[in-house]
Parts: sequence; C-alpha cells; structure tokens
Amino acid sequence: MTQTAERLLSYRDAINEALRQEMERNPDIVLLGEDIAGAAGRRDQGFVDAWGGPFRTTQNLIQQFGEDRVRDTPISEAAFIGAAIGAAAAGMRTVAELMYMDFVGVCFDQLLNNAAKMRYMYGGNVQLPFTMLTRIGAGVGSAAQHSESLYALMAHIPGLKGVVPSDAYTAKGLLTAAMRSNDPVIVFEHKLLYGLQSHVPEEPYELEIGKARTVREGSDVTLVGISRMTQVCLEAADALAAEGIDAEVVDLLSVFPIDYDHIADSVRKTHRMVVVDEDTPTCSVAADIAATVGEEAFDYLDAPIMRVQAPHTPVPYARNLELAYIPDATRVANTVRQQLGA
Amino acid sequence: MTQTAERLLSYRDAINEALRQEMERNPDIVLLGEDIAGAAGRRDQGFVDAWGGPFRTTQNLIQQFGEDRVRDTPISEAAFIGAAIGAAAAGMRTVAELMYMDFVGVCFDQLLNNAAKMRYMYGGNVQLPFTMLTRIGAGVGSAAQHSESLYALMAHIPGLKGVVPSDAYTAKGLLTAAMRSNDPVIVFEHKLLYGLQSHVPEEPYELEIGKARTVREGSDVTLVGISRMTQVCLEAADALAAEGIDAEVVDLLSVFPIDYDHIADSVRKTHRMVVVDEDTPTCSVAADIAATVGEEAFDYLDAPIMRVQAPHTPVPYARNLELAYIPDATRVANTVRQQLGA
Amino acid sequence: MEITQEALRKMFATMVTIRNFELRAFTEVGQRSLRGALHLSVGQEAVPTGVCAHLTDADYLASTHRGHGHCIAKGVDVRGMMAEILQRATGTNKGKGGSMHIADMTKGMLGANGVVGSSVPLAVGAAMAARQRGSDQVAVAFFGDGAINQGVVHESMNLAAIWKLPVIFVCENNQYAESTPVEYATPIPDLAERARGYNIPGVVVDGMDVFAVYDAAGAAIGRARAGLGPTLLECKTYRYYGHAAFDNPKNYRTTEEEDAWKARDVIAGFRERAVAEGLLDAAELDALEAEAAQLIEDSVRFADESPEPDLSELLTDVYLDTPTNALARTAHL
Amino acid sequence: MEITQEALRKMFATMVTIRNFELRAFTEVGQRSLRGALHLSVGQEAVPTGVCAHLTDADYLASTHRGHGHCIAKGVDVRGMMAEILQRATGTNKGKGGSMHIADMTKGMLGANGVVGSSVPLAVGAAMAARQRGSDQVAVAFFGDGAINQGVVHESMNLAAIWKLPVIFVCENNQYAESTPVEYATPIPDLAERARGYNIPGVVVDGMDVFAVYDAAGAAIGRARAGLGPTLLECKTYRYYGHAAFDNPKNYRTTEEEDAWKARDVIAGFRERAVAEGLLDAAELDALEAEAAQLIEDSVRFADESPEPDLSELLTDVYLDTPTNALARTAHL
Ligand SMILES: Cc1ncc(C[n+]2csc(CCOP(=O)(O)OP(=O)(O)O)c2C)c(N)n1
Ligand SMILES: Cc1ncc(C[n+]2csc(CCOP(=O)(O)OP(=O)(O)O)c2C)c(N)n1
Ligand SMILES: [Mg+2]
Ligand SMILES: [Mg+2]
Repeated sequence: MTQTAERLLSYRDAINEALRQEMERNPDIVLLGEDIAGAAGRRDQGFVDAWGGPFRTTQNLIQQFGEDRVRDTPISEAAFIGAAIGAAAAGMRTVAELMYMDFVGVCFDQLLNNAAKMRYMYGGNVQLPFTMLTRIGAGVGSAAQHSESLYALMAHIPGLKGVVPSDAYTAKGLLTAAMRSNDPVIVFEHKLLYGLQSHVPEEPYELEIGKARTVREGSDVTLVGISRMTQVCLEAADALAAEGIDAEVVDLLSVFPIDYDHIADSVRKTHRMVVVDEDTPTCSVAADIAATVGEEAFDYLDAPIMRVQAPHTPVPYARNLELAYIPDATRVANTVRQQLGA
Repeated sequence: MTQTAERLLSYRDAINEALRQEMERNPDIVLLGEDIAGAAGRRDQGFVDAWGGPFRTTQNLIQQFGEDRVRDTPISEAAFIGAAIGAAAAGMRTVAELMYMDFVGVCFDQLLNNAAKMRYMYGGNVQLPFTMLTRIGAGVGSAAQHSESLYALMAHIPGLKGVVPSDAYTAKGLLTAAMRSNDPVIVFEHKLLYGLQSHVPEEPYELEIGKARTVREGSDVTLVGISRMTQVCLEAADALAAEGIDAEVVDLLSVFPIDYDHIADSVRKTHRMVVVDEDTPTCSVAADIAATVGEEAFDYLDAPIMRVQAPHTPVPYARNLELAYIPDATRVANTVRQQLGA
Repeated sequence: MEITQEALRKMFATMVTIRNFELRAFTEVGQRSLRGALHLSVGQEAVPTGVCAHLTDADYLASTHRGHGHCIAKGVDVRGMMAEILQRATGTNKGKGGSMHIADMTKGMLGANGVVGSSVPLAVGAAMAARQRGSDQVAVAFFGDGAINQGVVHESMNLAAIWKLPVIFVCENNQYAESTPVEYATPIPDLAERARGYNIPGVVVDGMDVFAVYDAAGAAIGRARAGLGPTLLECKTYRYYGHAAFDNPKNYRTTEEEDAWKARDVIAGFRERAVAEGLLDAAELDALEAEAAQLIEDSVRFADESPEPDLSELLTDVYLDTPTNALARTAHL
Repeated sequence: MEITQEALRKMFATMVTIRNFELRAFTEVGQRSLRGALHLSVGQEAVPTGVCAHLTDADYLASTHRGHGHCIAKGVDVRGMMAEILQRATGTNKGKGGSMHIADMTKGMLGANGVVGSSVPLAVGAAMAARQRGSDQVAVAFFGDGAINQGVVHESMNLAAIWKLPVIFVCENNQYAESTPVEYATPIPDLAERARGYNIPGVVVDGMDVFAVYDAAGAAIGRARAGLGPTLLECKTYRYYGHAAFDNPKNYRTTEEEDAWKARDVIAGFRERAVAEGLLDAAELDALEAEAAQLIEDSVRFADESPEPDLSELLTDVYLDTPTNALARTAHL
C-alpha cells in the first residue's frame, strides 16, 4: 500500500472521503440535498444510491449511514436549507447541498436572514454548525444558469464564511474544517476540478478557514488565484518563468474571511499583484482584495494592482464564447506582461 | 406660484410625482407591491388607499389610475416580481416594489436568473422595461432584517442596473429614467431621506443612469458618497473646510453602471480619495470603486484610497450600537485627516 | 380535552401577561421615543397560550414579527424581553435584536423573525433534529394569514409531510396582512384547506377561544409526538390594534367588525366561563392579574436599572473565532 | 371536443417533429462532443402538442429545462432551434442560450428556463399583460412534478387565482425529478389536488393520450379566455430516457414500469386510433412523418452551414445602451 502522504485522490473523492470520515466520527451530522443518494424511497425495490449526487460526490454514503442521515429532498431549497439551519440551531450538525450556486436565489433569504444573522441578532444565543455545499464554475457548456461562481454574493454577507478549495488536498481539509465549525460555512466546489488528483492524507485533517497559502514562491509579481483560478495562475507562472518572470502564486482558499495579511505580505515582497477571479467583476472578491491590499500595501506597490476576471456578462453557451469568458493562463500572463510594462 | 426650478419637494413626494407623471404619460405602466395602496378589494366598503405604500411613496395613485394599474399583492415577492418581469417581456412596462431590500432573498432568483439574464441568454430576443423599487438604510431602529443596504449584491449581477438617489432632485430624475429604460433597473430609496427637501422641477425629466455628479468642488481630496452617504460627505466637507481642507464631493447615483471615469477624473485632480458606503464592506461598491479607480488613476494617487463603511456585521438594534454602525461625518472627516497625515 | 386547574391558571396568567406586556412595552417605547416597529398581538393571546400549554422547554417554537405572545407562552423571561425592547445589555439578546428578534434557545424559542414566512423551515429542521435523536420533542411554527402565500411555507409543509415530522403549523389568521384583507390575498374561505395538498390534517379553530385552541393543539401535538406527522391549524383571530404603531386600522376595516371580534375577547371570555363553570373563582383570577401586572412593572424597572449595551458589542456574535478587528478593517469606527 | 382533420394532422406532425428533433439533437451533440445538458422529453409529446393546439402566436408559453417540445409545439423555428443547440450564430438565440434557454418572443415563447419553477411567474405576468390590454390572450406555464414543490409555483398559482388571470398551469408529471420518484417527493397521489388550495379547477389528465390532453386543455383555455381564471392540469406522462445523457434510469426504475408506459406510446397510439377510426389514413401519416424527418435533416444542414457566433457577441445583449468595453474593463480579454 502506498504511503499516506503520497496517496493520490481526486477532488471528487476527497470530498466524498471528508464527508464519510466526519460522519463516522460524529453521529450528529446529517446530509441533505437533491439526489445526493437517488432513487429515494425505493430501497425495497432494490434501488439505492442511483445517483450518489449529481456529480457523484456523495456516493455510497447512504449505504453506510442510512436514509435518516443521508436525506434526499424534494426540489424545495428554501425549505430544506432552512431546515438544515433550524436543525443546526437545535443541536444537530447539518450539511446541505445546493446543486448549483446559480440556484442560490431560491433559498437566498434563508442564508441572508437566518444563517448569517441569527447569532448576532440573538445576542450570541445560538450555535450554527451548518455547512452548505455547492458548485461553481463555467466550462461545461451549461450556459447562463448553471455556470456562475457568485461567491462574492456570500462574501458580502456578514455572518457567513466561504471556502474555495483549489485541489483535492484543500478540498478535504477545508470541508472537514467546515463540518467542525459552529459558524455557517459555504463550500464552493468547482465543477472542472472534480477529476483533478493530488496527494491527500488518509486520516482526517483540517485546514484553517480564513487562511490563504502560497503555492509557488516568486519575487516579481504576486498572482492571487481563487478556486480553479489557482491552477490557471500556476500555468501562467510556468509560462512567465520561461521568460524570466518569477511569479509568486497565492491560493486564496477562503472568500470570507479573506486573508489580506498573507496577500499583503506577498505584495510587500513582489511589489506587484494580479488577482484572478472567475466570478463576475463588479463588487467581486478580486475587487475587494485589490482595494484592501491596495490600501494596506500602498507604499510597496510599483504598479497598479490588476485583475483578470470574467467580463460583466452572463455565461454564454457556445463553446468559443464560453472559452473567451473564462480567465485563462494566456490572459493572466498577458496582464502580467502589461503590468511589467513589457 | 413659485418658479418651477425653485419648487421644494421632499424625496418622498418626488418619488410619488415621478410615478404619477410617468403613469400619466404612458398607459402601459403598471405598479405592483404590498400595500402600495392598501385596503385591497374594499373600495365598495368605502376603503381605498389605506396605506399608500408602507412609506407613503405611492399614495393617491390608485385613485387616479385604478386597481388594474396599481395592484396590491399578497406577500409573494417571487411571484409578483417574477410576474412583473414576465409582463415586461410581454410588452407591458412594470414597476414592482420590494418593501425592504433585506427581503430580496425571497425573490432573488427572479432577479438573478430571469431579469438579469433573459436578454443575454435569449440572444437579444427580449425587452425588459422592468423597474424594481426598494428601500435601504439603517437608522430607524429596525434591527438586522429591515436595515441593510445590500446594493452591492445587485451590482455584482450582470444584466441589472441600480440607482441610488441621494436627494429629491435625483430621485425624480433617476426614477423617471428607470421607468423609461428597457433594461431592468433597481431604484434604491433610502429610508432616512424621505423627508429631505430639495429643488425639483415640476415637469418630468431624466437623469442618465450610470452617471455620477460632482456636488461640491474641491482640490484636496475626493469624497465619494453613495445614497445618503452623499449628505454625510457634504457634512464632512463642511467640517473639513473649517480646517482649511478642501474636499470635492462626488455623488455616485448609480451602483451599476459605475461612473469610474467621473471619479477617476476627480482623483486625478485631488490625488486622494475616500469612498463612503453604508453597505457592508466585503465585496462592496466602495471596494469596487477603490479597486478600479486605484488601478486607473494609480499614478495620480498621493495616498492610499480609503473607505468608510459599515462594519462587517448585521445591523444592531440598540440605538447606541446602530449609531456606531452607520458611517457619519465624524468618521469621514477623521479618515480624511488620517489620510492627509494630519 | 381535560384541563387541570393548574393548567387553567397558567393559561389565564399567560394571556394577561401577554396583553399587559405588550400594552406596557408600547407605552414605554412611545414615551422614550425609541424607534423600531413593535407589533402587538393583543386580541390574539388565546393562540400561543392554548398551543404552548402542551409544550415543555424541550419543544421548539419558531415565531414571527408579531412574536411577544409566542415568547411569553413558551416561557421566555419577561424581564429579559422588556429589557431587550428597551435596548438594554440585559435583554434576552443583549439589546441587539429587539422586538422582532427575541430568541432563547434554552427555552426552545428559535426566534421571532422579521421576514414573513422565513422562520417556518427552522421549525421543520428542529423537528427533524428531534426525530433524529429519537426524542418525542415537537416543533411549532407560527405564521400569519399573509405568510401562507409565501413559497417557503408551502415547501415547508410538503417537506414535513413527506418526512412525517413532528411539526405543528399554526396559521394565526388575524384577517389582515398589514392593510391587506385575507379575502383579497387568498381565494379560499378557510386557509386550513391547504393542508389537503400535503395530505395532512387541516383544522379550522376558533382562535378567540383558548379552550378550542387547547383542544385542537393537544390533538395535533399528540399526533406529532406519536410519530404521525404534521398538522395545519388555522386559528381565526383578530389583532385589536394596527399592524404597528403608525397604522390606523380604521382606514381599512369597520368599527362594527372590530366590535364584533372584541365582543368575543378571550380574556373577558375566559374569566366569564371559568367563573360560570366554577373552574376558577374570581378572586383567583384577580390575583393572577395582579401578579402579571407586578411582573410587567418589575420588568420595566429591571430594564431601567440595566445599562445599554457596551459599544464593543457592535462587533461580537458575528463569528465565533474571527478577530473583531477584522470586521472593522474598513469601517474607521 | 371536436377536432378538425387539419388539427389532427398538425398534432401528429408536431409530435413526430418533437421526437425526431430530440433524438437527432441528442445524436449530433454526442457525435460532436458538445458539452451541456440536453433534456429529452421523448414520451411526453402529447402534452405540449395537445395544449398548444389551442394557442396562437399571440398566446404566451413559459417553459422548463425540458423545453424542446414546448418550443416546437408553440411554433418556434426548428432550424433555429437545431442551430442554437449546435452553437451557431443563426440559432434562435445566437448560440448564446443553448437547449435550456430557447426563446422567441415573436412566437410568445417566453423561454425555456434552467431553474426549476423559475419561469412559472413569467407566465402569470404575461397573462396579466394580456388582461391589461383587454385581449383574450392566454399564458401557459409548463412545469414538472418536481417543480410543484418549489415555493414560487405555489405563489404563482395563488396570484393567478386571486386576480383571475388567464393562465393554464400544466404540470407534466413524468413520475420523476431527476432520480427522485414523485411518490417520495409529494404525499398525494394526484398533484392536481393542490388546485383546491387556490379554489381553481384541478384536472388529472392522461398525458399519454393527445386527445385527452386536447380536450382538457381546450376546456381550461376556454375558461381562461372567457375571463374565468386559471386551471391546473396534471398530465400524467413518462420520460423514456434518462434525466439527461449521463443518467441511466435503470438505476431507479424497473423495466416493467418502463414497458408499461411505452406500451401506451402516444405516437403509435395516435396512428392506430386515427387509422382505426378513419380520421386520417396511413399514407397521410407516413407523409407527415417523412416531412418531419426532412425538416430535421434540413435543420442539421442549416446549422452545419451556419457560422459559430462572432466573439464580439460575448459582450452584447447584456444592456441596451452600455458600451461593451465597460463590461470588460477588468477582464483583460
Ligand atoms: C418577505 C417579507 N415581505 C414583506 C414583509 C413586510 N411585512 C411585515 S409583516 C407583514 C404582514 C404579515 O401578515 P401576516 O402573515 O398575516 O402576519 P400578521 O402581521 O397579521 O401577524 C408584511 C407584509 C416582510 N416582513 N417580509
Ligand atoms: C431550483 C433548482 N433546483 C434544482 C435544479 C436541478 N434540477 C434540474 S431538473 C431537476 C428535476 C426537475 O424535475 P421535474 O420538475 O419533475 O421536471 P422533469 O425533469 O421531470 O421534466 C432538478 C432537480 C434546478 N435546475 N433548479
Ligand atoms: Mg395576519
Ligand atoms: Mg418530472
């Protein structure tokens, strides 16, 4: 058997493993969502776990934990996500899946007015061990209503936390941390990352929510990546390295709290920054980072902070348009070159 | 009778007048909302217009335009705001009121996935003359669920436009422009401004959506105000003037599109900027302006762009906490002093 | 259903406490020029009282913007409630929530809630938690005749029905949502009819009669505890005052209508019936009223003697572990 | 209800066009390795066909993620639809929307929609517009058995009911929402039962019989045009294929169940009945089938001959008047 530290696991399997291990450890955890198992109510006909989740991140869990802890739901996001929040307030630990982030509008009130505000408006009189899983990202040809990222909407809301794992290792660690937290945490899975493999320890571990990490050291410019954009930044850094430009890459990992200090430290070293964000640009996480780090590291900046973002448009369907929509390594590298005045 | 240009009108009455004049001009306009008239269905019992809107902005309209054009609705925001969008697509011109912006969560999907995206995902095959009225702002002791501003959520969504009138004059002009637009526009009324009077022409007029205005010229620092914060900036500018600090005040007026050029021009003159925003700070309009103008006017900046915002918390109930929550002239003036190194 | 004398006393005390509390809070808020909406449930006291008579602290309750009655009936400390409304650090919620957000998890009180319909799924979740841990706890969701047209209420009833959760949906049909009459907003005479769409019992209850509420709620709660699933109770009742302070209900309803409902006032009616049927005597009832009046008096004094919240509270209770200065990074407080 | 021969021909043509279109689109999308979900309504053709037989271009229709049948029955150009799915500039929506967002306002087609339940209030609004202008136009909202548990669907039915709007709510109960059986997600055997909660007619319809759908829809649409308000039709039907390409329905349903439904296939059934009753003869039906096949063939050729969207289209159609460069300010395209 391979060494733990060397074991390769996909992002999808890392999520599945985090759920399984935490549910084993803690009998209070309940999972809710649409088709997270599938064939609901038909075990007696020999059908169970028909889907294992729309992207198979929850497969095999119902076999191990049963219908009461792995609950398929009707298409009633406001009710079942609200119920997950209520159950958390009543002493359970709940994980609810919103199939796509684009659907957040149908349950937005529950997140905005209950999950985010209950503790504050109740003067501390409640714990909310509630995690919401959802998925983001364009690139699968699913057009305007199944491709957005929109984590900036959640980051804007005081009381919520949000994590954006960029590979299998961070997916397991952040999801585990989310499930152990008594604050509401939203975990944004990126659809294009499910197949990506990385080294993932077998034992459970937590990554601290609110901490960024440096995934590549460099001295000329800081690239900040969010979710899959971290992979894009690494690709761009490789391309730039070939030209003698040494880029540092910071993987944001949390969209709230945002680890401004980590980023600012990097910028104080490199004196330049490009933030890469697949979300729409206006009032985005990238804009927020540019504003805050732009203020706090102002004296260290040799060039304006730049952003590579999606355009301020919905996501188009046709492949050529969709490819133009998503920030890629070419756009990132070009922006760095422009910033360096090359 | 007073001269047109000198006529004083309150913000509330300016909104009412804009609605009335546009509805007179254009028989296709229909108004929908909860208690926008009141006593729905009881005209035959002698009751009509019992409320005229929760803040009396729609009063007397039902008498003039009748039940079909001024429709009280059940508490079903997703349905009636969705219906207003559908009716707009079907050739009507609709104005729907969401009583408080804090409630946007119950109809968020209709704004995010229909109003904002229909034209794009339909390849241009639809017009959407739909206006949503809503109200924002803390300061009325209504706590966490009736006090937020949250316009940044809407600004983040491609396809929506948003205006934030800061006085009666801009309220009438922007609302009129919204009602004449074939794009979906959200009009954010500030609760604390309803009583504020200013000079308002009697005849209908439009203010261009997406344009900021300079309300005070100055040379030392640019203050950018959003909605009521423009009044706060003017107050701060007065205080600073007494110390010999000459502040320019820009009134944003639109939160999408944002008039970056206007602001950047001001900053190129003053070399300093403070953005004042009552909305919560993370991924806010203030952060967006700081990031974009910080990039585009980088070479002109003598100091980091600073922001005066609400803290990243829900709105508290107790008066002393609520007052501490809302940015005021003292906080703005102190920030300017800090920026000037005084 | 049988009621013990003890229960009768408790119900009467609860009703007079609710009424006194609200009228006094209204006066105090007005005299102190505190802002913020206060929604009085005066006239509707029978509903929370009759329902909560069957509950213990272990059971759950989700409430609305008109929640004082629910809180008091569920046993939330009245002094803390008054202090909350009067913006004191000793309030149930440190003065940070106010009238619309009173909550106390130790009493199973999941919170008053200012967004119509929004708290209903919280009760469904609490009931799911109860089932999960194998207890016989139940959860009650109160909501209004206006709220029944909110999507989430519909979704919640369906969810509770398919999972047979121990939830009691109590629709307080007080005839109005703000100034909108129920007969305008819904096309059916009895809102309880909607229960059929979820294959659960739907019961129309006289919400001006605490005995009727007690009986109907007892049956529904019994069903729920026995694992038979949810019930929808429509309690027909009336709010005597406006939607909130600014509202004059004379603008949308007749005096005759008001008088007809007030003629069936639950507190007067209870007294009459209790005495007539020899359940409780007048002196006992007087004593209970005096006690309630004293409790309210105490609660105002308690609030008056309490400090306002410390300014540092602005930044607490958002997250458990995020440093508060991180929350004010750009606020320049 | 009487049906003209012309109408019969049209209905048969519509059904075979829908089926051919979907099967061909499925093949083409697969062969070209285009991504994106394609939801086939094969098996359900009777429903849009029987309903839309009563509509003109002036009437409105709001559709779902499974919308090809609705579009075709409503008269949207089949070539444009194929081009849309195959990502061409000549698509109904310039290739920017794809299968899930086909719309054509000139046909009253308010759009397919990828968010479950989301399009239903759009139909309510279109119906309101019709009433406002005093026309006898109607609006049809199609949605699934899964969608009926979405809050907005409930709200929409209530709104249409109290305003007596000319909306026909057509619930296509194809027994599943993705892999979730309807009997798990809803606690009632007939979803039409929910109509009672809005005091509107609720009718269970055999969705595998286009004559039955035609009759029930005719009555409902007649009521709507006459100003009598909305109707809820529950059409019981079946999707023959998976939810989308990746889904194998054998994982949640039996072959016997599938076979039982397919034995009642609407196209085969129609042919049989039309010939048996002498309504249309076999040669005529063959000709209609051939025509449909030709149309689909043409549509693929049309798409093949069309260019992909110009890259500049990325930034158009967001706003009417905002300069496109303002939309790409930080994109560094
Ligand atoms: C989602 C939402 N829409 C609108 C409001 C404004 N509002 C507060 S109370 C109320 C009426 C509620 O009526 P009902 O449910 O009958 O309760 P009642 O006030 O009669 O107790 C409305 C419309 C709100 N708080 N939330
Ligand atoms: C709000 C929302 N939740 C979940 C989904 C994912 N989803 C797409 S189709 C579907 C099932 C819909 O079932 P039904 O309404 O019966 O329509 P059918 O697919 O059977 O035609 C689901 C859950 C979605 N698109 N929107
Ligand atoms: Mg009411
Ligand atoms: Mg279905």
